[in-house]
Amino acid sequence: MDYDIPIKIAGLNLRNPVIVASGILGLSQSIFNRLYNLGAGAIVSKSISLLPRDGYRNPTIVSVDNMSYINAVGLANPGTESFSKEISKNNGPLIISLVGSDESEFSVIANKFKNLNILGFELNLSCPHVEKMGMEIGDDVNLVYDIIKSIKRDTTKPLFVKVGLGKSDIIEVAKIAESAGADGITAINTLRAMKIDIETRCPVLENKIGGLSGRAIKPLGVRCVYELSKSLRIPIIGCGGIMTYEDVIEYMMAGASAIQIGSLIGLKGIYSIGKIIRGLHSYLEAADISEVKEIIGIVHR
Amino acid sequence: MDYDIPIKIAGLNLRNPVIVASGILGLSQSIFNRLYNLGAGAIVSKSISLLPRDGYRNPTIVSVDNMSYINAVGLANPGTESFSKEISKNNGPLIISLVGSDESEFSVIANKFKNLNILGFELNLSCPHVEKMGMEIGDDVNLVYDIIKSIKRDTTKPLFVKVGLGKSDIIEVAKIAESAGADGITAINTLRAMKIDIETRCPVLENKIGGLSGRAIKPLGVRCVYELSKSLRIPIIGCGGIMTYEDVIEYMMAGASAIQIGSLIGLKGIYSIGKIIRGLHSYLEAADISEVKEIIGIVHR
Amino acid sequence: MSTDKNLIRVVEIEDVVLESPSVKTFIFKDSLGSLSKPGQFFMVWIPRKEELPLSIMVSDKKNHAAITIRKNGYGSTSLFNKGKGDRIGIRGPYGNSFSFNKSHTKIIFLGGGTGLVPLIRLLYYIKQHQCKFTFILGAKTRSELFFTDLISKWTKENKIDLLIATEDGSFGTEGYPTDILKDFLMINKDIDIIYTCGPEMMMKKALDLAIKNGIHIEASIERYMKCGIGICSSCCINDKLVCVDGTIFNEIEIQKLTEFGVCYRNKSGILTKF
Amino acid sequence: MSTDKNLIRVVEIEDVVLESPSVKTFIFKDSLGSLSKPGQFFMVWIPRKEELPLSIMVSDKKNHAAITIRKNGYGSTSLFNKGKGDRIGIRGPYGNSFSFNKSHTKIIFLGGGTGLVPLIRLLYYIKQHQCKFTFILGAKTRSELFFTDLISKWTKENKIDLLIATEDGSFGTEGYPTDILKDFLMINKDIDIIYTCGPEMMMKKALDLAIKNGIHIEASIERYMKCGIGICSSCCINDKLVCVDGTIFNEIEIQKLTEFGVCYRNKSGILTKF
Ligand SMILES: Cc1cc2nc3c(=O)[nH]c(=O)nc-3n(C[C@H](O)[C@H](O)[C@H](O)COP(=O)(O)OP(=O)(O)OC[C@H]3O[C@@H](n4cnc5c(N)ncnc54)[C@H](O)[C@@H]3O)c2cc1C
Ligand SMILES: Cc1cc2nc3c(=O)[nH]c(=O)nc-3n(C[C@H](O)[C@H](O)[C@H](O)COP(=O)(O)OP(=O)(O)OC[C@H]3O[C@@H](n4cnc5c(N)ncnc54)[C@H](O)[C@@H]3O)c2cc1C
Ligand SMILES: Cc1cc2nc3c(=O)[nH]c(=O)nc-3n(C[C@H](O)[C@H](O)[C@H](O)COP(=O)(O)O)c2cc1C
Ligand SMILES: Cc1cc2nc3c(=O)[nH]c(=O)nc-3n(C[C@H](O)[C@H](O)[C@H](O)COP(=O)(O)O)c2cc1C
Ligand code: FES
Ligand code: FES
Repeated sequence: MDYDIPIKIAGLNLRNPVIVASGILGLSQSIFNRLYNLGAGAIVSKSISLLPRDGYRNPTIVSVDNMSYINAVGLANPGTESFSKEISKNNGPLIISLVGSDESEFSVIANKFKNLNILGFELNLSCPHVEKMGMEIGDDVNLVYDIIKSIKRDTTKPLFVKVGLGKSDIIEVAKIAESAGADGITAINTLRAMKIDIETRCPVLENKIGGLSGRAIKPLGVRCVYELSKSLRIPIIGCGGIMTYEDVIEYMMAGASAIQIGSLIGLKGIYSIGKIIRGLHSYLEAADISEVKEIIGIVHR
Repeated sequence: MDYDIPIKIAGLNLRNPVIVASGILGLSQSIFNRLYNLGAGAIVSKSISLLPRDGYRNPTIVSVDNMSYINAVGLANPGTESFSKEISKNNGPLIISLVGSDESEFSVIANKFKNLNILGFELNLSCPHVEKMGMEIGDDVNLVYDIIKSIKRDTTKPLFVKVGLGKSDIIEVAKIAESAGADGITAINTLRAMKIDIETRCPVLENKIGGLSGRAIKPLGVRCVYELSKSLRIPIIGCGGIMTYEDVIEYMMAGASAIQIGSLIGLKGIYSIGKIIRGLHSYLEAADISEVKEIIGIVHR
Repeated sequence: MSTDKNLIRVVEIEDVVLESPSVKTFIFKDSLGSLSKPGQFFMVWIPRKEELPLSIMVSDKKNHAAITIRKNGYGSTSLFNKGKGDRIGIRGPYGNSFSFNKSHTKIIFLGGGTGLVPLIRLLYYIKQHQCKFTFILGAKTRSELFFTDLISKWTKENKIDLLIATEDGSFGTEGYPTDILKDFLMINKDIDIIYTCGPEMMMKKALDLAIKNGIHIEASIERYMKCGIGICSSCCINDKLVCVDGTIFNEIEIQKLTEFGVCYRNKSGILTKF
Repeated sequence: MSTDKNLIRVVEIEDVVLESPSVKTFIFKDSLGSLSKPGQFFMVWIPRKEELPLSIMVSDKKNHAAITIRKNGYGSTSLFNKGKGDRIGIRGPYGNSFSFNKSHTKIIFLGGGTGLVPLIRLLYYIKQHQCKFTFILGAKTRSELFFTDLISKWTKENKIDLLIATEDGSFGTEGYPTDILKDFLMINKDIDIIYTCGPEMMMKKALDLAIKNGIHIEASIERYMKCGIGICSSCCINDKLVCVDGTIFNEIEIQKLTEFGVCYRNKSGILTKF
């Protein structure tokens, strides 16, 4: 199995459209290599901030029924300095996810990474559980514009902007991102959610509120990709609740050029990456589709 | 079984906190009577517009896995004239849900209903799939303010405002509603979502996009109620994905004074209303809670 | 494969039978449907067009189910125009079913149009019992008759009388099937039960006759359906939801339904006179 | 009740055993945990405080499980302070387990501190086999020794030698348990396998000794854990996820783990030297 379902997105050639989402096994070069060997078309790192972050105290990740999770990891990450060392010898298809609170911070981070052997960047505008980072920035469209402009000044590598369902209009934010020079949009991130344990009468997550991922959000992700692909010219990476190759097809038919998987890996393990790619392969063969791009956005036609 | 778990909300005395949500069996007086006889603490009618609406063509309601639905009924309803006749002899705990596109429309509708024997009104600001109604209004905070003000001028009956997760900040909208005189907030409505059938390569709903309800949205609803109850003084009716009495408790602990059920009725039938009330009853007894209000918002303490 | 009957299953039409110029039966593989009880229905999705409630027809093939559609408006015509190899979606089976009491030995079926479908399925299931079956069937005119060959085939092996009324008299008795029923009940005093499905006015007349003659009756009621699962109330008749409480009601139940034969709810939910 | 082991189950502590001034065992009802294999762990939620990975201890009660906690920082102390009737949440069992090969007859357990927990569970499961078991156990000082009574009880019925080292010599041999291991291996040449859990430096020494002596070894590795289900990578060692690929690794696997005994990832994910 060579995992070959070649796609082209934002100028990048990926061997297949299945990308490991940010925050999922996203901290270690050895793990990146393993993910690649198991089939991943590309891998997005954990969102990296300027300085290291310990994140929140446990519980940080809680299962809710129906193959879904609520997490409030709190963007724990080794920070730019340490992580740039971690991946200094990278030669796999790695995308670095960036998180920060203002233009200058992003500039420092981007500059640190831009000369490494990586595919490009993903800007995390949509982490729903960390104040002054992620979502709160994503809700300020002027700031979004400036940050993207500045990152694009610093690097020629493709920049994906990851949007979510927060307090603002996802389509408006994505359009701003496009106009500021983003090369692609990743949609969607997790949604602010909560679980209370009624026996002990308290929220389960230490941070109380976290982000909902997994099966539960798939119909929301598909809808966002559908609507975004109507309004944008840049390509879209679909994300949210993908558990099977059928889900991949659904996202692609809605308009996604590639997809990301997250919760699936917690539910079905690391080998589910290869499984989903093999499933995709068989499907395309059976349906006599020679290039996956034939089905991208097919429901719009 | 007398279904008695008395609560007081926005000046209303309900025999129990389990309310049938808008759009769920919400069209017929005979059905309202049946729902009442089966235990419902109150019943919200289908959202009524000034003129009758046929709604969208089928499919209008589609099951997605995990006890969830996506619907785009298109606010089909008999209109104000016809519906006011339908309920002219009502003497059950009925709340009329209102939908419209501007102040004057709401005024006509409210005036038509205000002298009937009903508990009050729920303003639907959050229907996610009908243009120029529901959500689109909910996203315009000035309009929200004016509409509520005008309805409150027309009637002294309690007015609940139903909010959802759309393009704007749910907390901001709810605060505006409170400041305009709303007596309570219902949260949440369905979320814009989509399902594509990959075999026939087309969206399943005739309207393509609909609203996600059911199990999938429970962690979102609980979070909204939790956050809203932190920012508001008026009571909150929790709604979204309630399937068991444990879910009712979870919403109440998050801050809901009462709750609404919707999808549950599709999944488990009309007798699930009584079941959930009996479950609640046993729980309160076992936990030695004499008044349900003891647990409302307990996680905030 | 999922076994949640509420998730749409896309099936491929394997066979098409042209029952009359405007009526077709489609056969497709579906195990859930093949096990459905007589009187149950599917919600049938015609991709990009409509979703319609349709009674489940009989299929001889193992693990197969069938539906019979009469070409009428937008949705039914879209479906009618489908052919072998085309794909449609189905969910269900939904609704309750006709009951069969083994002590009943004299049984009447009364149907018209596509209302025949659930009756045919019922007959198929109970025909081997030692009963006397009378099948009364109505149509506007001869060319709109269908299923008569099917029933005739079965009459050879079982005790089935087939009586036909056409409004224009082009076949069988001139008039309505309820005229036949009325006459039949005058002569045959020991009928146990009438099963009926078809135009509501026909069923209403049958109900009156049944009550007058002290005969049980079960009628399958049709209302506008959206969800099929008892959540939208578009199908309500008085305090009953036809999709889950019905579609089949007996004489005791129907007598409480003051809207039966009088009014129905239109698409917007307005109570409308027939 | 749900059987998804990943959903937190709130349980009530039924019994508490004070193993040492700073170590307690809690026993509670939990069927999933009672069936766990030796070496597996729970994620244990201390409401409003923390969630910690804890090895599953032995409980004699049917359908019950147990955990043993050493009071240390915030989370462990919060748990330590719980008592009978208090409620905690658990999910799991997670991780792989020690393997037991019936052809192995000479077996060493090497543990220290709460690393003893999975070894005790393993011993409990295999003690009735006709093997010679040697249990080497280390602690800082006499008062920090625990589980010795438990093991001693078993030595009466089974062939178990219990060897103890304390760093200050207040009980047993003075020094580290690995010192005992080293001496033991000089005399006993036919050991089949060493099972070990405890401080990584201890396990590293044991690994070196095992390799030198051509003995199999299985070690339970500890890393910072958040999810316990292989999604967050906080527990990674080289390209392995301790929570799902481990916690138990054999000599072949460990030898590829260049980070073993050298460095670990701290809470932020920075690779840090021991
Ligand atoms: C339980 C049940 C079983 C049925 N079984 C059959 C069957 O086996 N064969 C068959 O041909 N027809 C059957 N019908 C009728 C069928 O569902 C359609 O109503 C009919 O085919 C007309 O469709 P249309 O697209 O031509 O309607 P349109 O031209 O769109 O409308 C004409 C009329 O059809 C009815 N109708 C349309 N959509 C629906 C709907 N979703 N639910 C109920 N009525 C609707 C309404 O009365 C409407 O006024 C059944 C109906 C019900 C409720
Ligand atoms: C698989 C496994 C099984 C374990 N079994 C036991 C056991 O049976 N009994 C027992 O007492 N301890 C056990 N531990 C250790 C336990 O999880 C805690 O690390 C320990 O109790 C210290 O907690 P604390 O609250 O005092 O830590 P803190 O004071 O908060 O931190 C001290 C150190 O504890 C460690 N630690 C804290 N949280 C975690 C975490 N979530 N995951 C891993 N390490 C952490 C870190 O090294 C940290 O630097 C086990 C650990 C693992 C990984
Ligand atoms: C434990 C966990 C950690 C995550 N961390 C990040 C992160 O650091 N940055 C980010 O952009 N998204 C993060 N996400 C969101 C995922 O990348 C993804 O958008 C989301 O989980 C939806 O996809 P899924 O339903 O396939 O899991 C995280 C998700 C999970 C479950
Ligand atoms: C078929 C259907 C129709 C609905 N119609 C309305 C409506 O007219 N007005 C409204 O405010 N909410 C409507 N809703 C939303 C519900 O009232 C409720 O907010 C939502 O379904 C979430 O609750 P649930 O998860 O318990 O179903 C509808 C929901 C469904 C499933
Ligand atoms: S069709 Fe919706 S309730 Fe019957
Ligand atoms: S603890 Fe998260 S991957 Fe192991």
